[in-house]
Amino acid sequence: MDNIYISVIESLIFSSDEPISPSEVIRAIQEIDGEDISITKEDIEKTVDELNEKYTAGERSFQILRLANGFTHATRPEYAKYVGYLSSVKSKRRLSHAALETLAIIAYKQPITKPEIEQIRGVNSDYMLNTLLEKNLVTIKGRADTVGRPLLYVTTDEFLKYFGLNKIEDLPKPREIDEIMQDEDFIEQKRKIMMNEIEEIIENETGEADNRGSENTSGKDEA
Amino acid sequence: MDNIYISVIESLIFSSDEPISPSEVIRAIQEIDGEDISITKEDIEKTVDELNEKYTAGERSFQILRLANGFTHATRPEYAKYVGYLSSVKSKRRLSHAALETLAIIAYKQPITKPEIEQIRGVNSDYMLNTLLEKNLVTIKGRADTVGRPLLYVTTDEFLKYFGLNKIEDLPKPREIDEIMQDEDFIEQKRKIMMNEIEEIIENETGEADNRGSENTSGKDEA
Amino acid sequence: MYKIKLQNFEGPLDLLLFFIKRDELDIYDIPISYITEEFMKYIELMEKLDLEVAGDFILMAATLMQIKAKMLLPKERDEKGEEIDPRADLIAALLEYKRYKEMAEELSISESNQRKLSFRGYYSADNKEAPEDLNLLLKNVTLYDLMKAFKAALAERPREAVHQIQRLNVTIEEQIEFIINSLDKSNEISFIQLVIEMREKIRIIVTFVALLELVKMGRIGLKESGSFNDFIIYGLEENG
Repeated sequence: MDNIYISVIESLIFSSDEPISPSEVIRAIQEIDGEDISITKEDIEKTVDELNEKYTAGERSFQILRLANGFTHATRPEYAKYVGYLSSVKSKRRLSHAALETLAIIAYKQPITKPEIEQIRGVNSDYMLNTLLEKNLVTIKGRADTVGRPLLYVTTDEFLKYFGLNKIEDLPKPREIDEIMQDEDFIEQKRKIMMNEIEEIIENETGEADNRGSENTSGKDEA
Repeated sequence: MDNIYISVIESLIFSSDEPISPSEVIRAIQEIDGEDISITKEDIEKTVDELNEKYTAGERSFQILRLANGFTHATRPEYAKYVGYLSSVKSKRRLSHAALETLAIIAYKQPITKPEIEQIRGVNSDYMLNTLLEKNLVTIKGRADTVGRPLLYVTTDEFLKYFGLNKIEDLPKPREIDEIMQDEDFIEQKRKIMMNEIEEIIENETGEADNRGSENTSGKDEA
Repeated sequence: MYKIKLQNFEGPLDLLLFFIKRDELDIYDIPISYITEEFMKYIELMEKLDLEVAGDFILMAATLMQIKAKMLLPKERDEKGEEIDPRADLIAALLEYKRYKEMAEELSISESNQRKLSFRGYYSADNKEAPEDLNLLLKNVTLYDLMKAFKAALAERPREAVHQIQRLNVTIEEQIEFIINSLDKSNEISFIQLVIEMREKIRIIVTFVALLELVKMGRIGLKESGSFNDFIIYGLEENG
C-alpha cells in the first residue's frame, strides 16, 4: 500500500463515532476509491503504528489506541488530570434535564413548596432543589401557611440574568409557547401535496406530457 | 508562557467535545497547576497557531478550528468524502430554504421579535421558529420593550458551530440595498446558487446519503 | 391557461420575486397591473382547486390591488412636495426580503462547507483522572472522626443555662442552606466555626445532620483540620 492513505486512515479513526475496525477502514476507502484499491488489514495496522510514531516524534498529546473493537484516538494518560478536570466542570455546568424541569416548575409556579414541586414531578426533588440553590438560580423566601409550614422557593435575580429577563413576568407565557410549538408539520405537508396537485392539473390542462409526468415539482431534480 | 503548555493545551482542545474557549483552557491549567501560572488568551491563540503549523508540517488530516468562540479539532475538508461515507447513515438533513431564510433574518437582526421576522418574510413563521428552536440554532432571550412585549430571538453557539463561524461578527455582511439594485439580474446570486448546487451534487455522488428532498433552492429558476 | 410551474414559495414576497426574476422585470419600476394579474391567477388557481389560500397570500393580493388603484389616482405628495410612489413600501419590502434571501444562500454555502468537516467522534477512551471525588475524601475522614468532632463542638460551645424549654424552628433544610451560605463566603469552614455561635444543642444536632445530608449528596467534602477535634468542610461546587 502506498502511504497516500495514511491521512485518510487517520481521518477515519479520528472522526469515527466508535473505535473503528481495520475492515471498516478498508471498506470506507474501497467504497470511495474503488474496489480495486488493494489494502490489507496489515497495511492498516502498520499505518497506525506509523501514525503513533509520528505522534510521539511530534510530541502530540494524543495517540491511537487499539481497543477490542478497533482503533480510536485518545489523549495520553499524562494529561488525565487536565482532561478529568474539564469533564467534571462540564458535567456540572450543564443543567440536567431534571434540574431544568424543576427550575421551570419553580419559575412558573413560584412561590412554591417542595411537596408541590414533587407532586408535579412525581419524584423526590431534594437533590435538584439543592443543585438549583447551589447555582443560585432559586432561593428560599419564607414559608407557606400550610401544615408543616414548608419553605417556599422562588427564582433569583441570577435566574433572570441567566435567561435574559428583566422581570419574572417576562417569562414566555404558556400560550406563547403553544403558539410556537403547535404542530404545523401537517400544514406544511398539506401545502406540498397541494402544490403538486396544482401542477399536475396545470400540466394536464396544457396538454403537455412532459417527462416529469406525475413526479412532483419540488427540487427532486438533482437526484 | 513557556511552551511546556503546548501539549496540555492540545490535550484540552482534543478532549473537549465542544469548542473550548481560551478562558476555559486557562482555568483548567490554573486549576490543576496553580493560580500563579501566568498564561494569557494571546498565549493560547499563539499556541493554537503553532499547533496548526505543526499539523500542516506533519500532514495531519485534522486541524484546530476557531468555532463558536472556542477551539476544536476537525478534519480537513479534503477527507470529506471518506469521513462522509462513514457518517452517511446518520447524516443529518440540510436545513430547508425557509429555515435558512428565517435564520438569516434572526442572525443579522438579533435580538428580533417574531412580528419583525414575519414582516420581513411576509409569512407566518411559527413553524420555522419552532424548527429552529428545536434544532437549538436559535433561542429566546428576554422580551422587547415594544407594545405587547414580544419575545426576542437570538442565535446560539450551535448556530455558530453549524455554519463554521467563530463569532457572530464573522457572518458575511448583507449587501446594501443599492448593491442589490445595481445587480438587476442577480447574476452573482445565480452563480452562487449554482456553485452550491454543483457542490452538493458532487457531495451526493460521492456517496453521502442526502435525503434533503423537496426543500432545496433549485428549481426555482425554471419556469 | 398558460403554464406556470408551481413551486413551494416561501410566501407572497417570494412569489413576487419569482415573477420579477422570471419575467425580467425592473424591481424599481414594477408593472403593477401585470404583476397583480399574475398574482391573482395564482390565487384563483388555488381557489379553483378548492385549496385553502393562506392568509398571507390574500393579504398580499389586497395590497397589490390597493396599489393598483392608487396608481390610477393623482399621486400623493410628501412634506417636501415630492410624489409618493404607491409602490414604494412594496418595493422596500421586496428588497429587504431579497436581502435576507441572499443571506440564506450565503448560509447555505457555509452549511455545505461545514458539512465537509467532521469532529472527533469518540471520546470515551480519553484518560480522565477524576477530580477528588466523594469516596476519596471520605478516606481521610471517617464517621468516627465526624462524631468526635461533633462531640467536641458540643463541649466547646459557650455554656449558657437554658431555663425554658422552647420549640425551636430549625429544620435540616434550613441548616443545609445555612451551611451552603457559610461556604459561599469562604469555600472552607471548620465545623467549630460553623456552630460556634449556636446556643441550642438541638440546632447543632440539626446542623450536624444537615452536614451528613450534604456529604451524602456529594455537595460538600470533609477533611482533617489541624485540630483533632475539628474538621474542615468545603464545597464541591465547580469553582468554590
